[in-house]
Amino acid sequence: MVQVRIWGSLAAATEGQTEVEIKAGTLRELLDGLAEKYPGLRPQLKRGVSVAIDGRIYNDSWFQPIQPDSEVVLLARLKGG
Amino acid sequence: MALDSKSDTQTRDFKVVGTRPNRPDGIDKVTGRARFGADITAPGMLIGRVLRSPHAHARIVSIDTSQAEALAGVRAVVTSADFNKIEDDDFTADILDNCMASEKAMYDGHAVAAVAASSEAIAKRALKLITVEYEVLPHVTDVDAAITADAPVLHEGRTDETVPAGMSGNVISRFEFGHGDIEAGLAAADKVLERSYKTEATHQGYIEPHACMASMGPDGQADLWCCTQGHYMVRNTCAAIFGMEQGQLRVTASEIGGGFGGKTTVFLEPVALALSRKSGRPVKMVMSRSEVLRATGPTASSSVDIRLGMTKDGRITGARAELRYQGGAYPGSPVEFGSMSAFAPYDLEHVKTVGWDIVTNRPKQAAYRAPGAPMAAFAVESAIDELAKGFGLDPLEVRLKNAAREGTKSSYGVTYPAIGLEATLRKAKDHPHWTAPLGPNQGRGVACGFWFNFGGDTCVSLNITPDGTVTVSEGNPDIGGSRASMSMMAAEELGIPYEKVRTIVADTGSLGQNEVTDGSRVTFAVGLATIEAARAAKREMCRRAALVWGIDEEAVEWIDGAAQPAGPNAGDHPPMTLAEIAATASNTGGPIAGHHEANPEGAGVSFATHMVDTEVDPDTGAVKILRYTVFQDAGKAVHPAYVEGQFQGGAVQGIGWALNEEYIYGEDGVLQNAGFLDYRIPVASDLPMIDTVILEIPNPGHPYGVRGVGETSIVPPLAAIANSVSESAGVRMAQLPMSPPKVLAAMQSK
Amino acid sequence: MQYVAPQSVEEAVALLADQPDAKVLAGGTDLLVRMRSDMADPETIVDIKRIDEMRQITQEDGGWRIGAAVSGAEMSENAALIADWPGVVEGTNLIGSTQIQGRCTMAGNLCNASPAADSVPAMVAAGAMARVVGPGGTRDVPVQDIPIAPGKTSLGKGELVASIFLPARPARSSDAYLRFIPRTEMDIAVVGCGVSLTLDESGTCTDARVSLGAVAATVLLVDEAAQALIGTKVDVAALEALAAAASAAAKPISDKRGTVEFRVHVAGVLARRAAEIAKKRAGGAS
Amino acid sequence: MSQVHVTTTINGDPTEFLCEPDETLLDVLRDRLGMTGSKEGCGTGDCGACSVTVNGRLVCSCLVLGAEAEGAEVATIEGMSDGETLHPLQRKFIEHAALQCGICTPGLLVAAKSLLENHPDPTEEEARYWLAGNLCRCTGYDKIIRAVMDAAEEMREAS
Repeated sequence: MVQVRIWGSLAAATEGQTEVEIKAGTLRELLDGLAEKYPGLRPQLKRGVSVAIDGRIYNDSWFQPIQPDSEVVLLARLKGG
Repeated sequence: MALDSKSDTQTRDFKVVGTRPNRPDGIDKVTGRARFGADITAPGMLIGRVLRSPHAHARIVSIDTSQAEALAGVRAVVTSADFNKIEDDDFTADILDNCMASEKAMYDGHAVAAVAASSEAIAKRALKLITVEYEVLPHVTDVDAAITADAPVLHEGRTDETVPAGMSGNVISRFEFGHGDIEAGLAAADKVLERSYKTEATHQGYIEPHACMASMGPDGQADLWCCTQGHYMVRNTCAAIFGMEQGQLRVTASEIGGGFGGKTTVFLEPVALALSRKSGRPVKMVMSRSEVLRATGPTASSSVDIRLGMTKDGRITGARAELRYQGGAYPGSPVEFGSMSAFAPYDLEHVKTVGWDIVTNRPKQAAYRAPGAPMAAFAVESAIDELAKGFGLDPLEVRLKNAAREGTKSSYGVTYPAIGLEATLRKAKDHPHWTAPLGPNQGRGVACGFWFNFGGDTCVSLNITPDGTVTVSEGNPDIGGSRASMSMMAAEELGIPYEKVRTIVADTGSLGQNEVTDGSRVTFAVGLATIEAARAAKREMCRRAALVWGIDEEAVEWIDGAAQPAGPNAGDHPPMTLAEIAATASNTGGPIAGHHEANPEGAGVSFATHMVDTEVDPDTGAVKILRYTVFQDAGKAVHPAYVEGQFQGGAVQGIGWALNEEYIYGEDGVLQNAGFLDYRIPVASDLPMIDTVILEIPNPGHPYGVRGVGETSIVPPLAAIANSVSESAGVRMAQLPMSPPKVLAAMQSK
Repeated sequence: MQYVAPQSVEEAVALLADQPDAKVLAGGTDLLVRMRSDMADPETIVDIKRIDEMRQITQEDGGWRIGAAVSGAEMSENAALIADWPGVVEGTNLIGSTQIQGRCTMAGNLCNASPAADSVPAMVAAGAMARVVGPGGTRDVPVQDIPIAPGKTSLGKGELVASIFLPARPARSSDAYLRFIPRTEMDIAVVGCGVSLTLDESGTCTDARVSLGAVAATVLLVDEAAQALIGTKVDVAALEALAAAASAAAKPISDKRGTVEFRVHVAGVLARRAAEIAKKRAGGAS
Repeated sequence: MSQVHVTTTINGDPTEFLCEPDETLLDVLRDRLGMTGSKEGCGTGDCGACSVTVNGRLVCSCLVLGAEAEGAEVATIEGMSDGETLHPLQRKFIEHAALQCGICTPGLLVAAKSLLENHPDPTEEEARYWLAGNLCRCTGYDKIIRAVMDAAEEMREAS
């Protein structure tokens, strides 16, 4: 199981929690797990998110491994200027 | 540039990386031979021009193009009828609608039709023959006015699920970040500052207007030349708009005359392709400066409310920001990045940011260097400064006391790895600038800034020529000198002189998908791919040497530009240099290359502290920049001159944003300053030299420790200058730009 | 459209008279900008730069006659002219960039009739005369009578300005021009002020003219401001009175470059500063 | 609208062309003579990217009519180097990394050459005010001014 931090305005879709638990060993399993457990997140997941794993930003790498004790934070999809 | 902390891969002593060689594309650029967007031509080429709405908000009832089509020399006229409707892809549908209005003209300057003719003069005359019947609607251009109950609503049904019910239809999204209990945090403070800050929309201000040339055949195959920050993005976006296969559209990036995020989308390209297909001829389109300002992505204007609590000894106990950004007529202002980055430099127990994305009748925003962050930092860094000085504390000490470090949980939720903020603050404190004497009407200001980095799709192909020179093909347009950095990293990895490598930017037919040149990612991500491509070539060259020596591949290693036996039992074969291996390549298996395709992740963040002295003329309110110093963490400066260039360029864009640049709309919703006369970017005589101090706290996610530096430098200047003016003019300016009339009025009412 | 480049003043006058919609091209730094933005679409362009007489800077009756085709850059290279009329030359040299200075002319700046024209306040303060030639012959007109409204002049059909005359200077006279712009270069004046004055041996101001730009529909000649100087040693009190008179005369609008309050206040500030420079140049005690 | 026939000299080469009466010298250089070194950044004389010299005088070619070039001496960026030998300013701009995107570089080089012909030993402030009409958005002008001062010194020593 992995602890995932959800940003404040999405908490409405996770019964008000900003920390949720998802069974996942990779980034893909995490995203699919979130969509499965919290359908309210799907519009934002479709719009795109970035995921910080132990302080480093991942945008797309499905098979990026996630350790059970990793710090996992959901972020708005990063784009630059 | 000593490395400030050690880790295995970054302790090597670099031979090429860190030096200042001349860039490979320099000669063309100083002789006028370099080919930018508007320099491209083709036989039989037509000229395209766009007809733009004079109204800020109007329904397009009808467009009569018959007279224009009848004019001799006109070969094609297009309107939104010439594009197919895009279903369930709001992102692309908005881009197309912005390139060519469908039901409504959403802002002054919005494209409503376009013609292609055999000459510029005929095209201009044809535009005057197109009659558009508009039903003018009420408009709104101010971010706070746009969300009042009686404000005209631009779109139906675009508000997303994050927005509470009952709000104006112009409110598109709501973001919230942070942790802890704000009210408890603020209660623990000795003083709570509540203040609102406003900034006007500004433009990236690149000197090269948008330009492209399209050539589309009846068989659906097409070629496109354009100045862009990402020709693969242009290919994919145009393919989606035309419903064509991406492989059928080849896009070649010309040299780009500046972008800063403003050329990370398309404005002309789909229109040029449509005109080319309809006329059967190549069509060239070049924007005028007023079209660039009226109709291509400025960044958002902002309205930010801050509540900040601080103890007498300078500890921030609670921090709250409410950010309202308007990003023009379509969803997508960078308010989420403003909300995430606002308090990012600080270690806060109780922090909360709420961001609102709002639409108004203004041109569709595009990213502008660390999009969303400068406006947020202007509010936060001004508030911290005001509170610190209210307690009589040293503004640098207060920032050091609250600075985020390794292990700090950031305001956007991520726990930081090794970061360089504290190092920049200490470097600033020890720098002679901090203690230099000041005269009358002079003041010194400091501010911190931060920006993210990310990887993104990247492809590099590295080829060894028969004579042993190296060509590197990458897919990211080079704005600030990245071709030099790629050649340096390739030379470093291969152990050969920099002059032996030539790097070019290849078209979309030559490499796999590449992310846009933005997000300060190129030196990081493309550099990583270049290094991996060089390593692949080294492995192949070692294999060839092993074949020649009849020994096992594993027994060969690459040292100082040559393959050599890995140890005594591998035989005492003399080293084979790259040139020798290249000369016999066709005998040992064929041409030698290395390539690397990846979506490199693990980019680091880059922090900065800026310090600026200003002098104010008490009689006129004019603010003069006396001295400016940038302290920023680059992880590893591959080419120090171009790292300094990013620091200086970002700081000066910040100076323009702080003092003079703004979009000025009249009551009629028409842009009043669509030109470089009254959209005032800094000129050479406005500025002192911009001093730079590069810090190198390595990013563990890159073999050489590289961090992206391109964007952070625009984040601190707005606040640093405002904090300096609070000393030199004795007034706290909470609105940008700090134009002389505003500063004078503030001083007079002091 | 047609482009013609007459070789003589008479030829230019004839062309302007019988062409229905003709415009004079001197430096072109205003005309070409207006043509590009479709704010001007003349049928005929009459380029006066091939008329030798209009390219001369000559001394006349102790003063200076400056041809209508003389560029700001050429004026900045004439040391004797600068010695006599530093304010007029610096006013013209503040128009745009070095590149603009290579083209723009005082007569063009005058006839473009912008209230914020940089060379006009200094010319008005100098008491300059515009030599107008046309079908009806030649007449000399005070420069302040040429512009009558933004973009409109008092010139009749077929008339053009052939040269500007700067009068002779009595001893201990000088002038200065200052403008306020938000940047340090390249902007249109938010406020402009030209001051010309003469001192007697004791340092008392015997004659003065003060002119303001960008604070009304045309450049203003402000008599009350001049009266505040005449008869004084141009001391602090006189300078304060000058500033007050200048601010009182200013009738500006608020626009994208400045507010009413700002322009009124800064008109006084520039008048005082320009007068101090003119006084010092005229040999007065600083 | 009949076209104007113009005989002129560009970078020392006798040149003839036809152009519209209202066509600018910049458009003639770029679209008729294939000399795309001069750039259009604004078309209104506010950015300097189209700087050339006409009869030795630094001007914006977007504010000069092609017809006005009759009998004139026009010098553009394409004429600044001497065969394969770069002008000292061109060399110093590369050495000092005084350009990033490079769109403003041709105009700045022509303007800086004109500066040094008129003021061989300019102060930093004189250089900044002379070049104030050449907008650059990438560099913040620091390295440009350093390159110009360095080239000025080298040219003074050589002369």
